[in-house]
Amino acid sequence: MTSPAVETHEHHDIRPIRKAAMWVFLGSECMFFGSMIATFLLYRNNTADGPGAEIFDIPFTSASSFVLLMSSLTMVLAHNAFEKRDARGTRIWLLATALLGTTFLAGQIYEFTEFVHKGLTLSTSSFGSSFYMLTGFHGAHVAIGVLMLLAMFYLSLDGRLYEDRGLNVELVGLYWHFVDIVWIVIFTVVYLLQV
Amino acid sequence: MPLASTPVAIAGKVKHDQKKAIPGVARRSPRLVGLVALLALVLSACSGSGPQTALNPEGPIGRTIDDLWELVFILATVVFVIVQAALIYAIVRFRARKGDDSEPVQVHGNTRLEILWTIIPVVILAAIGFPTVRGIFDVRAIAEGADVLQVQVTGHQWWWEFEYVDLADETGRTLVTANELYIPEDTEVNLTMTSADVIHSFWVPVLAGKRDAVPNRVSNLTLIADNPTPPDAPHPGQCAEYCGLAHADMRIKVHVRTQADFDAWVADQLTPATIPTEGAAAAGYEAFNTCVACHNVTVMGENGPEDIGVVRTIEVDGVTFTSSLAPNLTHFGGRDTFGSGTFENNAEHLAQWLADPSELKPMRPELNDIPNGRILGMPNFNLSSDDIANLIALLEGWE
Amino acid sequence: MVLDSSKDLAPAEPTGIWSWITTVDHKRIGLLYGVTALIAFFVAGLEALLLRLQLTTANGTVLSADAYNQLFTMHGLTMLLVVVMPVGAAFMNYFIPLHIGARDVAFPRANAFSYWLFLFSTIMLLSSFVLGGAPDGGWFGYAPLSTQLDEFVRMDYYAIGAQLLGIASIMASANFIATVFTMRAPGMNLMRIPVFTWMAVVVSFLLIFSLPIFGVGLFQMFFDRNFGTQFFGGGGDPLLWQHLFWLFGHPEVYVLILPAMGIVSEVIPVFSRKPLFGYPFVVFSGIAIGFMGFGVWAHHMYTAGLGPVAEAGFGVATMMIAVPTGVKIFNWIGTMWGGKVRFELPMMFAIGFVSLFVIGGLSGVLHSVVPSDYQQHDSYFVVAHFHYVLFGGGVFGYVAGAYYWFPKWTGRFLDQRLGQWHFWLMLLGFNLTFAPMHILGLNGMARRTYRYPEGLGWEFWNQVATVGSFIIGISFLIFAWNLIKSRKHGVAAGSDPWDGRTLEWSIPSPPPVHNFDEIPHVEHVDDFWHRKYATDEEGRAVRMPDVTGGTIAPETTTGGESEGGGHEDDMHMPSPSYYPIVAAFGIIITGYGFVYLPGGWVAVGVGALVTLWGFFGWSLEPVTRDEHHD
Amino acid sequence: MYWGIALFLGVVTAVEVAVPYIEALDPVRVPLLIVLAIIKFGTVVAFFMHLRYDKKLYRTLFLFGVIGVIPLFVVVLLTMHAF
Ligand code: HEA
Ligand code: HEA
Ligand code: HEC
Ligand code: CUA
Ligand SMILES: [Cu+2]
Repeated sequence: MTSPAVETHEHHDIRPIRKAAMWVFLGSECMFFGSMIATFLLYRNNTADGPGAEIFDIPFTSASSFVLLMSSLTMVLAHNAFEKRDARGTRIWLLATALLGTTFLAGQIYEFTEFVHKGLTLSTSSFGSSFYMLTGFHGAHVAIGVLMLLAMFYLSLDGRLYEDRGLNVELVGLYWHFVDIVWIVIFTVVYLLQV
Repeated sequence: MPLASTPVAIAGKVKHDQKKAIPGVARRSPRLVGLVALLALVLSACSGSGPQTALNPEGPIGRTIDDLWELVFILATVVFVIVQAALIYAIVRFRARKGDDSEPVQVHGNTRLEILWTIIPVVILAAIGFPTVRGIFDVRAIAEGADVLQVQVTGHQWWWEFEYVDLADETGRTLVTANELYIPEDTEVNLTMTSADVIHSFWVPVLAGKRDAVPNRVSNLTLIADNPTPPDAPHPGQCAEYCGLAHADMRIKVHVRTQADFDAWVADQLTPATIPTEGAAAAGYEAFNTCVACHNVTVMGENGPEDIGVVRTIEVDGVTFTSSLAPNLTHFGGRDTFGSGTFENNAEHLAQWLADPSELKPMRPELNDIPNGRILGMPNFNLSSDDIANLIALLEGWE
Repeated sequence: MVLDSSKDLAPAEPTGIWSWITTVDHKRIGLLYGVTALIAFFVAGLEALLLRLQLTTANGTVLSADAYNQLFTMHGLTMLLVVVMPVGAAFMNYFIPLHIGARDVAFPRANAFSYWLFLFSTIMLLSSFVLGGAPDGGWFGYAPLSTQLDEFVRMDYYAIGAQLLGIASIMASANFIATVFTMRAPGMNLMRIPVFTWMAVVVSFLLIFSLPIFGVGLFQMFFDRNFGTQFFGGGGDPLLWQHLFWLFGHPEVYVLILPAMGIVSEVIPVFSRKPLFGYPFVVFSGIAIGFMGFGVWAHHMYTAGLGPVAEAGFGVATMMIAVPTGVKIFNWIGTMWGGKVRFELPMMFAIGFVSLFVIGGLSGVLHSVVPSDYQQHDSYFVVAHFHYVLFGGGVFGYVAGAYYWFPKWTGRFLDQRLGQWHFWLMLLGFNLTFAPMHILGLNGMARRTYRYPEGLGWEFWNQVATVGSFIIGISFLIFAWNLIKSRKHGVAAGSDPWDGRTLEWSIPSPPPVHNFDEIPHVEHVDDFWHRKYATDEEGRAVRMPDVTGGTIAPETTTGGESEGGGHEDDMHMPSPSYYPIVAAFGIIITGYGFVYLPGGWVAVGVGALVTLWGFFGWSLEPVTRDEHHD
Repeated sequence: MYWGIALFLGVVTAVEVAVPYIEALDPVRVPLLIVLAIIKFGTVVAFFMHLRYDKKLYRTLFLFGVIGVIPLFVVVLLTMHAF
């Protein structure tokens, strides 16, 4: 299975192909989150006499939004270090990003338990259903992102990060930033605009 | 390995030999394509028939729609004929003929033509678009005013409930009936609709287009009928939105009456049923105890009219709808059909119905949840044949 | 290059079942899609025949209401999501790389994964017939009917099955987009791509952007059924589902037809011996259809209560789709005009497509006239409309593609005589079946009704339709026999049997694993034709002298607008992998688990582990022995 | 540079959070918050995701989704009388 042509030819850059696919995927995700945000907007006042937007704790959510926002910084720093072939930097910033992401998730879990205590569950009202679905799916995206970051971190331990693989730091980065910008929208639309 | 066995062709070296390669090339022209299609369309144009047709309207609303339809249908037929003619002409005139080996001129396109055949359809569509928009506002206008007969409609799996909200007896009980709608001729009728469970759609083609009855929503449909219908031939209709098991058996009958006949019918409907005191019907009234778990009947009690059975309402968008668990049976004997217009109302059918309702009409009574108002059909009560006979006597007596 | 050297250069084609399971070759995956879809077509067709039997007489008793409702739902669902869409995917998989001069799609293993997920989802959907009942809420699953009977798993099968099919399609579409935008051969700029591949791109975009919306709707349906949420029931609004569904459902119908239009745009020029009339207009009208297709979803909801303003807006927008569609029709006729039309089988089906699709399109315009649609909606007139576009258009188009490209797949022709029988019976049967439905619909017959009473004047046309449907059935039996027989015993076709125009005809039939011995350098639309023909002063095609091999000189630079130069000169094909099928299998276990909640949580867990294993192995496995893109 | 951008984003977030508490801003609260969100969104996309410097193809692919989704759901919500 060898070809005489290969040895003489440098392997060409295939990263653009993957990046194109990732951007297409993110475009698709816009529709996904857009649908859920629209659902939330439709039902924002449909609380069936249960709790509504007044139970939001803006200062708390602002803090966790800030955490997620900063994880975008650490992510871009990780990518930067990766491009510069700075293995240590990559490792540190990857881990930092995963940590910030986990902090955000912890905040979300705390928030959800608070709300359930205050009587807002998935089945309380259309408002509850659409709130939990939207923020829940976002949380799931963050969780998957954390997993991928940890996988990157694992690969970086023995320097395999630079081998050509389906997933790489840049793609994970794009995904991570996307999850962040979705939260920017959610934070404004779901929290700030409703109180 | 396929590679070795297949002839490998390098571009530019390909043998131009498809004539040899294909045995028995057909030269028949597919003129039939056009012909069959044409026939189909012509047939569909001139066959407005049957009592449930949309092409023979019996009222002004149906007519507005039909006029529009005819206009557009003619335009579409013209487009159809032109396009098919061009297609047939092209394949006949420009078919490859035997013995002619010349190649055609390699035309790549023509911008002027492109513009032309973009603009012409736009013009045609504009000609369709304006009357369409006007038609929407005409047909959708909600009938208003004192002369309008107001009927509230609740769709149920799988029957219709009608409440004439402005027609009440002296005790304030409104006229409630099921499945057979009576309206006076030449009168605007405003149906205000919702659904108790899933989406249904009210459709009586000769009178008007359809309109969905959606849970949690209120919708309106205007009906106007030209002429009274013969007693045995009401306008048939059909629930047009798929609503589960017995969607097909969720039919509608609209009886149109002269104003006088209609008033008589109303007066009749507003009289409570009498409680039978002797004979089979009286025995049937005993057995009827089971039935009032869902059905309700207005009977003449000692102190005037009283309701037996459950009377429920639901409120949607500020409108209160009667939403019974099962059809009101007060004047059941006076109905031509039952089971939502599916079965002729006679003793034989009724006996079958009472013996096993789901055998006649597919339903899912095993999933009923009466306290929560979820009814998916009438259960089989394993009634004895005596009970059945008695109940029939009772029900048919309530005319 | 000498003829035989390609044999030494090329990676060998492996054989045996295992090689099919682990294949990442876009051509094999294309064939797998095709065969699977064909089998599914027979299943869905058989379901349709049962429906027809039931409707032959008034008050038919062949099927129970329950059976009928499952059958029409599964018929519609299967035909759309498991037959026509995958048939499109089959052609796309096989021909996108060949059309743009690439060795494979961008992500061969993801491609295999898409197929396996599709296959398993199909099996899952069909298995519902014996595992608690098939979906019975109609193919558009209107809530709250679809969320109502949570005692049954039927609509859970719908929610999960469609979701998984959607995921498979999204992945495949992203793959195709990346392929076309980054892997074109040098010189293959966007305005030289064959129309079929263009339409594949449009379709991929439609799917990428519409499926996630459907996905959200399906999740909501699933949650309403299983976790007590109130998206459509309770205090929710049933119309939300309709919006989410048709935001997907309408683009979906163009997903079904555009590849067929692409095929027809390939076939008609070849058999008219002229280039496609107005190539850029055909391409742009396809793109326009794609865009406009996103703006008309509510024309399925005219009777649901949107309000007159919205109805008017959507009515007018819907009509306007006739404009770009008409442009295509006229350009096809323009292509035949002045040509030398040869009535080979692919061409006959293509002409059938044009003729029948116009009928279906015009009845679509009749629907867009909103007040008329108040009558036609949910009647057999709609059933007639969409079978004319889906069968008269779609199926005729795809069958044309099958006759056209069968020689490329197998190196052999489909049998002429059988093909003739197939065509004429199908044409006859088709019109007998579906033309009467226009009449039935206008005369008030509602769709999805398992029985109808006597006295409404519907028996005769229903009988005609039933007879017609069996004629279609026979025609497809002939087709199936033809496929089986000709695969091994058909007349040998050579590499370029039709005197084709596009690159796939420049390589052997069937193509070698690596497609192109050397990546071609493209200079024209219909590049291959231009290597064979010049034009004389009158503009007539003139066959060039035999040896003109120079035009396919190997080339290392990237093409005009080609991004990133995604083609390579080496012939390293990605190595086979079984991780895609493992991952897909894990997902399907999870899927079954979700259907059978709460007991199914165990399966969800197990499936998730298997999936993780699949993905993990996938991402750790080197793409080829010595690196290759995945 | 990345730190600077992050600082900017942090400041914008602080403003956002403050807006609902400033009564004087009530009349313009909704548009203001939306504009601020768009600024943040755009900044992350342009700089952290490098879309500003990367291939035009990516921009096109992504913008289809971001821009496309808005009119679709505005129409949906309008027909459902959500505003
Ligand atoms: C391949 C699939 C396909 C295609 C291509 C189309 C194409 C079109 N469809 Fe169809 N449609 C369906 C599949 C498809 N449809 C399905 C499956 C349903 C039912 C779903 C369900 O309820 O289950 C449906 C239902 C449906 C409805 C809803 C009906 C109802 O339920 O009430 C409407 C309403 O407007 C509609 C309209 C149109 C229009 C205007 C086109 C246009 O794109 C057609 C354009 C083409 C032409 C017009 C012909 C060629 C043009 C010319 C020759 C130019 C000159 C023409 C003029 C000037 C008019 N379709
Ligand atoms: C591409 C899509 C497609 C295709 C090709 C078809 C093909 C056919 N459809 Fe279609 N149909 C739909 C898509 C499609 N359908 C959709 C979306 C619906 C709506 C569903 C819903 O309401 O939810 C629908 C609904 C629908 C109905 C309405 C049901 C109802 O509303 O109550 C009917 C009724 O006649 C019907 C009939 C047929 C027939 C007879 C064929 C035939 O053309 C089929 C021909 C194929 C075969 C016959 C199989 C091949 C041969 C064999 C299996 C061998 C055996 C043969 C013999 C013994 C003779 N279909
Ligand atoms: C659990 C509820 C329930 C009970 C109890 C019940 N029914 Fe019914 N019945 C229904 C429902 C629901 C329908 C409407 C069925 C349909 O047409 O879809 C119906 C319909 C009928 C009809 C036809 C009405 C019409 O106009 O179409 C008759 C008659 C009838 N029931 C008689 C009876 C009798 C007699 C009994 C008692 C022995 C009884 N029912 C008990 C639920 C019930
Ligand atoms: Cu009620 Cu269909
Ligand atoms: Cu549509």
